[in-house]
Amino acid sequence: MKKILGFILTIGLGLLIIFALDSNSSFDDFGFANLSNRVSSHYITKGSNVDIIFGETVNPESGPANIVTSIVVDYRSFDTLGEVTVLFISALGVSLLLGSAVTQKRMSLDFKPNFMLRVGSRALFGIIIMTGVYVTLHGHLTPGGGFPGGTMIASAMLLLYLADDQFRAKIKGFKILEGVAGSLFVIIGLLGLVVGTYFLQNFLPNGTVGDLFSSGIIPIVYILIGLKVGSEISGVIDNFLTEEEAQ
Amino acid sequence: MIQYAAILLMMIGLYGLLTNRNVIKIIVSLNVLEIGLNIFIISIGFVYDGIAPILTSTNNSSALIFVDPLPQALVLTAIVIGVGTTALGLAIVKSIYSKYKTLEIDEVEEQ
Amino acid sequence: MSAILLIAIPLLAAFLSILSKKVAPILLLLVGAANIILLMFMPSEVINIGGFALPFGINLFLDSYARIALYLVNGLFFIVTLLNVVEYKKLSSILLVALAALNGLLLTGDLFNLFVFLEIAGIAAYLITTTNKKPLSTFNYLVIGTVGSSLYLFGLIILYGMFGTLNMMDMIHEIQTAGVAYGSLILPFFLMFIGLGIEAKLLPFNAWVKGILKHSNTLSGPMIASVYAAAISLMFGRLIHNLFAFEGKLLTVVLILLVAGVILGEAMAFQSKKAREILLFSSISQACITVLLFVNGIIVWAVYLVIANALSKLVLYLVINRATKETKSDDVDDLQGLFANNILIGIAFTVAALSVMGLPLFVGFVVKLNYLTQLAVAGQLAIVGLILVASLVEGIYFVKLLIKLWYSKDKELNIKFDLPYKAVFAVITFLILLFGIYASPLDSLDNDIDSIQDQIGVIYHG
Amino acid sequence: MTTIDSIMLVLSVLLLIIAFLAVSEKKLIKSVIFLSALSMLSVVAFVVLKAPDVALTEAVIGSGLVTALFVFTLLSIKKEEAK
Repeated sequence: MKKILGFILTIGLGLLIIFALDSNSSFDDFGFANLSNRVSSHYITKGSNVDIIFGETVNPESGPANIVTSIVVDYRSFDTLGEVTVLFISALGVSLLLGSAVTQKRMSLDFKPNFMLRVGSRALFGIIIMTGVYVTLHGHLTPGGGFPGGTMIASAMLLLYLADDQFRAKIKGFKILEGVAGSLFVIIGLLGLVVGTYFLQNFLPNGTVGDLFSSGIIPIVYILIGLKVGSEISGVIDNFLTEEEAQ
Repeated sequence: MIQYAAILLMMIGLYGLLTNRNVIKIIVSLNVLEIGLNIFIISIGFVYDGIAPILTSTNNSSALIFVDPLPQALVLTAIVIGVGTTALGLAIVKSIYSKYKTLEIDEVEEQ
Repeated sequence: MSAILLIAIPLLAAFLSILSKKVAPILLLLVGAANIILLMFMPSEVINIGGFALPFGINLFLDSYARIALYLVNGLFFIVTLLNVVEYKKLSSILLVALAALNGLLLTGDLFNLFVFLEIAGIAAYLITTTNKKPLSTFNYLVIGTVGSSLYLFGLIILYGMFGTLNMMDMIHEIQTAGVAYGSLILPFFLMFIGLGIEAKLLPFNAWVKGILKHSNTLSGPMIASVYAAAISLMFGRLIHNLFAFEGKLLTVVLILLVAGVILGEAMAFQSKKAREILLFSSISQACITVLLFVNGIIVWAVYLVIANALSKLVLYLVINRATKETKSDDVDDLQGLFANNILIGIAFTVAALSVMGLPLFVGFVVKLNYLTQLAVAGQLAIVGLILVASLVEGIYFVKLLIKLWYSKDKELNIKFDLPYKAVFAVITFLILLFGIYASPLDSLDNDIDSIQDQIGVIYHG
Repeated sequence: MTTIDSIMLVLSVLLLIIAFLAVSEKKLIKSVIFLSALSMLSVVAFVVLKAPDVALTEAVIGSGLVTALFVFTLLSIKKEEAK
């Protein structure tokens, strides 16, 4: 009874919101977003009146051919710093909550991995890592970037964890990588303040739109993010797959 | 179309939060709410006949209509924040279980 | 000296601090002190990040309002960490991130960036409350906090769909110039109000507070009830004053919610027998009064109310939580006679409590007198009456609490407070008394708190 | 009704059904699997809405990592229960 009431209530609320949005004349209808009224039009044209042509335009306001990347790591890079911090602090919290016991061992998964699985997973490990690195490196040209790339690297670690009951990565090394990559991100930001005038300013030349070596600090930042996210999530996975030593 | 579904998806997540008393189910409901919100944010920027906001050798910045890239950037942030809270929530669930040996909120007496 | 350093330095220190566990607490204290000192050398300005023109990049906004808030939050944060750093070494990195996030909340001029900082501050708060060893209340806090920030984001995205911008100043400018009927703004504003109201402990949405503060310790109690409460109220106040500008039906609904919050909070505190519960319900009703003042546009006195409350709550929570650490129970009866052997602590506690009640000689009185006068001038006589009744109830239970803590019939409690505690209490008591007696600097500061509105004028109209 | 409209209609209905199943399913592991399916469907929705970046991220993080974390949590709880 309580459930039915709750269902009717929440769905009613949803319908109310839908009607309110429908009757709101300044809220763009679905599928007819008016980009010229939004700040996004600036992001697409990169603030210039001339056409940005892939492979030809040199040194636009923001380098990446992938406009989403140019927003994420250039126009709104401060948000991304915050995003990295969210992941950092939740990984820290997970290790505080789960990894604080003195003696820890791997959680056994209750099945015997056979030879094929062990060898196959090692082979796949390389392929997944390569995909992750590719996605990270090409974040400013194609869909992807540091966050999915880093998570792919971490899921390669996950594969090793799943395929081998005894496997444990060296978490200490991950911690160092995580700390160094995060610090470098902030230091690059501060470098912008010193070299240029603004925090997180893109102080390197943007190059030609569409080149792999283009858009200044953005690929560097994405590599750092990839390393940081990869090591953080590997740490989280390790924390979830270990348990206290049974007494 | 899909915008309305996204709002209703959020409401289903809210309904799950209100009616479920199991901590894992509550986190599942929270994730449903977040997925609904993410689809809603993306749907704000959708344009019929628009293309994905990536410049390629055939698409120049003025030649075609792109969909709005800004909501996509926001959702990227929202997804990562969501996974952060989910991981933390699950870690707390584990510590709830190791302390009280149950996942039902009603069976825990924390006074 | 750019205000970005207030966020960048704690973040850098947080990332570095995980490399060495020994250095982390030292870094925490150093950065906390450095922030306060650096703040003195920062000019008031709009800081663009990444070097993009205003609505396109993210900007920070340091005006005198943000400056007051930053001094308060950084100062209190430093005091709380100083007292707890030895005991909670493990949390050093988390506290550094929390500091960065709170500074970010107060500085940012971008509404989505605000959401990001809200989440970081929230996650840091969940982790700080794990020291209570009550995982279920932390879990509740996490779920409710996440729903709150999701609602805020939902409202914000609707605003983006309407006005196509995320920058606070640009948004206010658009709303003023676009001539949109207020009716179509009700939904996004209400969603954002609820979302932030959850974080700011407004009554209908604060199911998390009870579990957290009831079991708090010397770190989590002052941190959540004083530092976080001050930061979030001040950030909320800025949004309410500049962006929401409630009117019409929405104003009525919001006012009813807030007044109900004040009364229910006091009533629940009146009923309670536990010291920490009394404090937490009292702080709920104080949070509601603060937001009420912001909604009515009494900015200056709302800010002073936040400051006075933050100082008093810091003392109250520190005393009670330090005492309950030894007695293991916060029943008022178990704490009887706490001050019989600790005269100085007793005086500090009494001054703080009387200041919250708003008796003469203390800063709380000056603040209360002024905001009630201004509310009366604004014609909100019903609210004035209700706040007076609430204050009366508050007076009764605080006096009851104080009497019990001062006098005991049979037993004597012997709890030693360390020197740092005593020093902190002495300083805060002195401040409360100073501003209570010598109130003219407060009066003359009236209307000195400039708002974003002026800045918008400068940017868009030259 | 154009093709994209009908795709979206089908997608919306599927999303709502799976979401409802995820929140109302009694068995925890099933609920988690439904959540994973919902996440996968939302990836399709992101692709339909022309957001490849988001689709990639959601596919890797949302439906891959989050599901793994859920399953690990359930696994360790089950092992502790068996003790």
